[in-house]
Amino acid sequence: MRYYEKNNSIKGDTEDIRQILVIGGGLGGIRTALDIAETGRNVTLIDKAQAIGGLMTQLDRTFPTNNCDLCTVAPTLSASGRELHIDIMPLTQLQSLEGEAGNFAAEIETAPRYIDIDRCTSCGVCAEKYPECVVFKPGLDPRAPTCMRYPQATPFAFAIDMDKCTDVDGLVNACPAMAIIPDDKPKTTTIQADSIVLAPGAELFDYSLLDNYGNGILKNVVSGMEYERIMSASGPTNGLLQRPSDGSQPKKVAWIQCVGSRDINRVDSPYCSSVCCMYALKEAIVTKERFQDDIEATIYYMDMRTFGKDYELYLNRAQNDYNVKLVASRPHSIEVAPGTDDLVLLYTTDEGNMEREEFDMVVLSTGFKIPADLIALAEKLGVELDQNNFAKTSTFDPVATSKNGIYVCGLFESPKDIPETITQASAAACRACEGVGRFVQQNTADELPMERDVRNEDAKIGVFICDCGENIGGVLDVEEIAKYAAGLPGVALAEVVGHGCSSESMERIESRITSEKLNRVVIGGCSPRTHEAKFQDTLRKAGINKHLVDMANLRDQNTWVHVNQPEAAAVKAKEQIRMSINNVVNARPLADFTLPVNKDVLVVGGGVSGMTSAISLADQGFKVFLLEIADKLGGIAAQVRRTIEGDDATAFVESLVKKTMGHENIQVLTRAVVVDHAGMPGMFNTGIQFGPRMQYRSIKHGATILATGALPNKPAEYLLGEHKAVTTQLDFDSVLEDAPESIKELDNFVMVQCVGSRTAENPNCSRVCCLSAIKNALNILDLNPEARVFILYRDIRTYGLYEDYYSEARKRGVIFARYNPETPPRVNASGDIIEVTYKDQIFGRELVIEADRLILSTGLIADDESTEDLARIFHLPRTGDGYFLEDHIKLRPLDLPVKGFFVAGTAHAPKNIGECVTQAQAAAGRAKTLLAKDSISLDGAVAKVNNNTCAACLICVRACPFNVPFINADGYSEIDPAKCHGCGTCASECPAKAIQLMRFEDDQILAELEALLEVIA
Amino acid sequence: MEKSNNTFEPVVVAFCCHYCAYTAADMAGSQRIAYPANVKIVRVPCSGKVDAIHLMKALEKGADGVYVAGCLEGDCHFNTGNIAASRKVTKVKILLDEIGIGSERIEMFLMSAGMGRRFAEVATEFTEKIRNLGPNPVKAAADKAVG
Amino acid sequence: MKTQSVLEKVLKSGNLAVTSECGPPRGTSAAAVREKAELLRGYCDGINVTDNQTAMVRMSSLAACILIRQMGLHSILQMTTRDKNRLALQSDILGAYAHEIDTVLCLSGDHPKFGDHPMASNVYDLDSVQLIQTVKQMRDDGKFQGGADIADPPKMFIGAAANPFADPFELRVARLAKKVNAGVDFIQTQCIYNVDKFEQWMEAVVKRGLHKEVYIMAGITPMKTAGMAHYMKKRVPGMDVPDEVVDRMASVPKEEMAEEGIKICIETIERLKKVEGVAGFHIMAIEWEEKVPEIVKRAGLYPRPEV
Amino acid sequence: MSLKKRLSKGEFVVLAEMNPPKGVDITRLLSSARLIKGRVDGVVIPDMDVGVMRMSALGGGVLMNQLGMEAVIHVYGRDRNSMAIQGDILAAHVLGIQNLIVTTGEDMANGDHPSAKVVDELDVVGLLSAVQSLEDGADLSGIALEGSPSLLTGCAIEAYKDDASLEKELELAAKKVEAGAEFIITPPVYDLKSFDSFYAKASALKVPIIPTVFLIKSVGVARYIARNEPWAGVSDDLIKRIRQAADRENECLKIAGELAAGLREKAQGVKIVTIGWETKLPVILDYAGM
Amino acid sequence: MITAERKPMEEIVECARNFSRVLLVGCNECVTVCAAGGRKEVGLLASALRMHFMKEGKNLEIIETTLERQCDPEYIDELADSVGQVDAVLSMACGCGVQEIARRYKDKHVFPMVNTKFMGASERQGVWAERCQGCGDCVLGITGGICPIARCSKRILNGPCGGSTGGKCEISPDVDCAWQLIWDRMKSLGQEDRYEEVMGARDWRTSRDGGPRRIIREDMAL
Repeated sequence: MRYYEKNNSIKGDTEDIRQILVIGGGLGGIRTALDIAETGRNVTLIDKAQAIGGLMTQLDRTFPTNNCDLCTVAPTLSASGRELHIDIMPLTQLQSLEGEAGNFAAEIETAPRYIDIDRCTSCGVCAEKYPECVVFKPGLDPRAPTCMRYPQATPFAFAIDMDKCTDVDGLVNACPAMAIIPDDKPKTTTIQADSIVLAPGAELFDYSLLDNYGNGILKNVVSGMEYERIMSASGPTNGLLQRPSDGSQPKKVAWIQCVGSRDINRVDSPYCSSVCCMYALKEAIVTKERFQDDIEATIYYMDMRTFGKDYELYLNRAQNDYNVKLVASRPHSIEVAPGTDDLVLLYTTDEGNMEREEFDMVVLSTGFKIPADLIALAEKLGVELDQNNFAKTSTFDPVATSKNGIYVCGLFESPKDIPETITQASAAACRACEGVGRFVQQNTADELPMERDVRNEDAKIGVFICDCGENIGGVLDVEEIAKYAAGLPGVALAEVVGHGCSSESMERIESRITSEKLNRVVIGGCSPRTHEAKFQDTLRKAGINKHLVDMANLRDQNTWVHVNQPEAAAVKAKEQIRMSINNVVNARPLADFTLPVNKDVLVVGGGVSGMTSAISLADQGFKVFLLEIADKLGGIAAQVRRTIEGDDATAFVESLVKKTMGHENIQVLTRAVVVDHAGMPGMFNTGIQFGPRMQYRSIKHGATILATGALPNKPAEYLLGEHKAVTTQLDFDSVLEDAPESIKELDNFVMVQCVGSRTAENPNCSRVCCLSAIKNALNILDLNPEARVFILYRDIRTYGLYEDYYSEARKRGVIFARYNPETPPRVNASGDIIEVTYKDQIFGRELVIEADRLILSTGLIADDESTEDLARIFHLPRTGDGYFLEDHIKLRPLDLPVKGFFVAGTAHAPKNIGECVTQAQAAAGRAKTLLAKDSISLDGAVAKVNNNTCAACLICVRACPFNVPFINADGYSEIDPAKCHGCGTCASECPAKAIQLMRFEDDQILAELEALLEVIA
Repeated sequence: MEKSNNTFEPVVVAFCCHYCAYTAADMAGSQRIAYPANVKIVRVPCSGKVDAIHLMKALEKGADGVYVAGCLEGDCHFNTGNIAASRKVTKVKILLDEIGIGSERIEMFLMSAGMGRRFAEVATEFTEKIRNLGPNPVKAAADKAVG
Repeated sequence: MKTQSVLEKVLKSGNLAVTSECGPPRGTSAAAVREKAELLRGYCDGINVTDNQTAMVRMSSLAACILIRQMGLHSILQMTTRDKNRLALQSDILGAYAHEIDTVLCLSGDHPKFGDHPMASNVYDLDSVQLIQTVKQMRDDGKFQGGADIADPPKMFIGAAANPFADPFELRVARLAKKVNAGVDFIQTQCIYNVDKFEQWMEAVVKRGLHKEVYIMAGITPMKTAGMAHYMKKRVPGMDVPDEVVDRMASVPKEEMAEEGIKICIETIERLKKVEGVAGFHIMAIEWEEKVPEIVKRAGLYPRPEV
Repeated sequence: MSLKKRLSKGEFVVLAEMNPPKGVDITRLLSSARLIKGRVDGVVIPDMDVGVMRMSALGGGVLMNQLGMEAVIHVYGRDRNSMAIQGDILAAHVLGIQNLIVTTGEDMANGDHPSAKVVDELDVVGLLSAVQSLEDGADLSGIALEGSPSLLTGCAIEAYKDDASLEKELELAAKKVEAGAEFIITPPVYDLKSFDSFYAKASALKVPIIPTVFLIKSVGVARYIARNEPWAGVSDDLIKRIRQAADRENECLKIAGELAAGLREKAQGVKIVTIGWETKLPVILDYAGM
Repeated sequence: MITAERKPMEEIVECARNFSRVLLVGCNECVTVCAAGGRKEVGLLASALRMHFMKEGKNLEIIETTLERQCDPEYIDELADSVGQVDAVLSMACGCGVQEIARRYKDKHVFPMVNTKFMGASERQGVWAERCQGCGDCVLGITGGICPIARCSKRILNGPCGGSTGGKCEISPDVDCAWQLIWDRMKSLGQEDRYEEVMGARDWRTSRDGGPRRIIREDMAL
């Protein structure tokens, strides 16, 4: 990775270099930059902070997996560090922009860091001696425990705030690396960019503006983010839950939702911030998880908006498994209980009762706000903003701003959570690359040092022990482990490296390998699943084969699970280190294989998502095979007539179909069913049967996008299908378009939400139904202003900017009445009329409406049959309710767990047309990153036959699950490394022990056992 | 492991496939679900890679219990490796009975990547089972000979 | 006339021949042999003596044959190729003939697995067809199998078994033809319960004219109980007992079962008498020899012709 | 024994269908054929099936002959005029091909040459008469041949949706038989019971009936057929059976095998169609006990 | 190939009981292919034996090795060093291999670790079936490629006997009737007419009845 703070090397030779500028280094910006870089295009990523990472790096854990964020984000960040096409410019902001799409000139200014980034070793002396001088922002107490924004910061270097520094000389002299530059100056650069992606994020709402919630003066009132910091292991309290006023552990905590969101009375933020319900639930669950019955957690909410994929399950877990209390009310004020630091919430229930309740601590779920500097940035860029200052986009081109060549993703587009940000980031990357030529790929191998041949050397093992902050260091005495390791045979050095995955540590390990001539490395740290590739790169950069490293999983499989038995953990850690050492001593260097990539793409599903992905790929010259099981393209969107924004969905779908059918790079195969599949990323082979005669065809392709969609739900409830006055929102859509006159004749319309969703059979929220209900309600009122429209709901989930439509509907007299799922509305046919009875929460009694039309919000269900079949054929996992399960629900929402497979649209989860378009572009973008390479590198960890001992018995030939081995002309078993999947079944079946699986050779496994058991036996 | 005279701490070796069981073990970690430190994990790409000889060697070297943990049936990342592993475990069980070590010291378990809790449960239950069985007779005899 | 065998004479005369069978004891009692044989005196033209039947050790077939012959009765020597190689088989034939035993039945024998010596080696130097060939060569060419001349060759009337019911059914006639080719003189068939199927077989035999080349004696075994019927149906290889026979046995009270079995027997014989190509009956009343006279009488086969 | 002899003796014949390659690499065709050599009585070679251009059936048929397997090649009038067809039939005979199936050429709209010119000079009955005429020693112009070919010629019944369309197909088939068809290939059979009722009607044609077993490869395909061709006889139970199987692919092969075995009791032969999965034919034959 | 099966552990243990150092030798030919005595089985057996004796407090030292073939003297010679270090040799080869070791190392105890079973073919992975008895005078050409000697329980050359039921042998429904197979095959080859030819009594001298057999190739023998 290169940082351009001092001398921007891009300057000077800018003429020929075409590149893309990404503004904002949060998660969205990082994902965008990575995707662009992976397609072989150059990208400059600027961020105003001193390290990239954005908001997510401050979180304690993320929902719904409750994983530690740092662990999941760190590999992404370091991946960006590894990418040669990315220039990261921290402390940098855009000054002005000239030119147009394809030829922008952006003037950027980098603020002084006052530290030479190349010299800083991040030793922390400056922060220790002159804490006030060191820049550090995140939550509550800016000084503790380290001034890094997070332990694996990229770049891993401090920054100085000279204004706050009184003893500059002292500071300069204190730095052992002599890295302080007291007269550092801002630098201005102009970079040429073909396109620009905006990923600047947003700010969290400043709750001190609210006098009813204590103006920020009440100590025990904190924001959600501050609460995250308190709970975070790397936060100011080292992860101890202490309330700010007295450091005591609270026993009763309340969360108040919609602080700075859905509010036009006190603050001008009418929109919903989309994520607060989930993060409040997460904080409550994590709190309950840690303290169980010692703490009480209550959430005060307006509507519980758990509309994302599987989020409803999370809500259920919070209530059922963790006993989190939910109260449907927005407290109007917080007061201090006299004589204490405790707090009193005052609120009104749905029934109209005034209540008060005391708490030790109150967490305000603050929403997002676009800060003034972003409004200014938009102005500089000439990008239009909406009334809430979010960047304006259109329904069917959701990541394009009003200005050609400038794209947007993440919070700046609208409030959204991490997976949606990632999705938009990939979509924006995809769009931004259009028309920007690829650069000839540099041969990275040339830049790496020659691999040292270590086969004949005696083992010189370097053992590096991570403390991973408290994660490992809190349980194990890492110094002692290192000392122990140092005494083991073959070990040349053993030392503690803090966060081993931080760039500082990686560089240290690299230099130790070179300086000490190490030939094997053991990392005592976290899981090889997530981090092995990183350390393998480090070895390779240090000039030794990447397979000569082994990781002892001291964290996930030791300290995290044996926290209560530190002694046993210590013994086990030593065993783990011994095992790793023995493994790596027996490891041998392996060469990787490269194979050409087939650049064709298979897209399964010809709805909006499938067509959008196909067109996006085809436009860039990839050949696309688009399979559709029906006899024509269109999918479920063909039934939607108009979006909530009023856009003509029918025309959009028709235009897509036309474009798809006419595209020279797209071959559409209708009535097509996938029947078999083999191969690997870059060289898949899928058999399909298609057409009226079910002819068979085998398609070779390098990547696969699944866009098989979902189905409209039609549960047999509320007289649906039995009475002609009862219809679904989807069908009613057509009535509004085709027979508007009929609406004028009718008086009462009743809509029931969550029909067939959020139930035992289909536990998830269908996401789209609240929007369709409000859309249709508004359309009814447009056609017949006299009509009375009732919407019976559980929670209205008009997330993000859709909240406007909800407000409008209320303003225009749509009657919203909440019902309890225990006592759902009842219906009774009475001639042409449906009598709808429901229990009104405000009046506290049952009301009857004589409905001329009963419109059910039935939402979507997974196309269980097709996803099940495809999941079997492609070996993909699914969620409990039948949607495809992505590789990582937060950080890899588009990639499926089988490499080379991507998901788009409602096959992933319910979503509206615009969201489908975004995801489809994103999936296309992800596919492009894979296909950008001309060859794929295959791991050397494959099975190898020893001819001398092979008895040609055929056992491997028969046992291989992939039919790879064969007896060659010489009479020995032969295994094509390009086809071998590396499972090792042949090796373990071979009766002559003639097959070894490289990287997992018998010697290595037996040596591990030896290491574990030698002391015991 | 240090042995005190009155408490027996079994040594359990768990061969875990990378894609499911090893991931489940990591999952148990990130969910902080405790299980006995007696369980030592050896990572293999697929449970099908586990050779009968690995299982035998572990016991010969003194492990008190050994298990192989692979993916759920039908879920194997490599199609059928877990089934192959089950067959091998059965074979070794028979051999162990033949030489009087006892087939119950070795077992096959199936779990998916997401089953952190199941990983911990299996680890705990198997460790308890081995604890009740007492030390591996091979090791016990060797100890006696030395002591 | 090829031999002096009474059986041959009866068959040649065009009369329906009758043979029966007795199993030697699992001990040394000559009296037991004589007792059984005595029951049959006058009711049959030859008494088969089984050779370690069902692979259970019994008194040797040859010895029992001699005992019976000494009673003035005509014994038929059953020989299986399971237990003896060609030397032993040929020498037994010489010995038998020396004791005026002039009829032999060539069999392959049940597999030892079924008997009381499942661990025994089975010889099978020859199979039944090859034994037929061997005996014929001894008789007609006066030569041993090895080629040497025999002084006073044994003039044996050569029989073999046929199972019209075993699989593959289409081969059953062909295999009979094979035995005819090898030189067999008469055939005793497997017990017949499925008369339809037997008739079908016989029809094919007649069609090929084999009944003109070999005398075919239909095998008859009376059933004592329903249990036996059931056992034969399920357990005895190559046995074809139709359901209606089993049901018929089961339909009568226990004490009448024996009589019912004999009735079936007699009805079968009556029916078979009308079948073209049937030259006689081989009545195997296993461990129930005392019933043979009754069956012979009631089937109208008594008295036996003088030849 | 030749196919003709077997059929004339009333013996059950097993046919397998194999498409020639789209290209000249015949490795896969040959290796698939070798797998079932000695296990089938004939290999049916379609001629540019479903309008997809491939190596011609004649070429594929000759390759089968070289392997020592009996070929049955498709002939129809979509792509060739009466001259070309007659010439090919003479060539086929000379090259050792003994069997033909005269079919209806399929619509090219779904193929890979949708704009190719359709000839259709001879229809099925016309073609059958042409074959008959050649066998009798004269071409369609009545000119005597120097040596006449001798071929076993069959025809096919197209898929029918209901009794009415079946009646029509049967009438047509009667004409085909009259014109010289010596056996009849039926549309795919997915259900033995419904085959019985079909067979009851079709046996009136007095020529051997050879039903088609079409390998359903996945539950998706089964569902697809059930949905789009409800008359074909793919039942919910069948779909359920595949879906519940631990190894779905194997279950599909088993189902095809069982169907073939079941048809052994009912018809004069079976034609197994695996389109694309020819390497799995041995497994199907194993399940069929053939 | 020659097939074999490991002997019961009990018997193996008794062979090794009286020794403290043994050589365990596998063979990389037939017994490897039938998974009875290759490198892998050597490793497993060695481990099992060691464990068994350790349990009894005895330390059995085992040298493990596997020869390319145990039925050739040159390969057997390779063992000289290791044989010198041990009290007994445990062979996992077929009977041929065991005898060759015994012949070469006259002063050492040699024990077979496998039971040599038959010459067979693998029907599928893990299943081997007898196909040949090495009778020395092959009749497969006239029996449709199916051997009545190896595959008929009674070795009948003019079968089937009367015990054939549903295509299965009288001894077990799991055993195919060889003559049914022969007949089916003859039929499919159109050779039904040949069935009725009587196959005469055989000359068993070509089989083991003629005493231990040898093949001498004058053109090759040095």
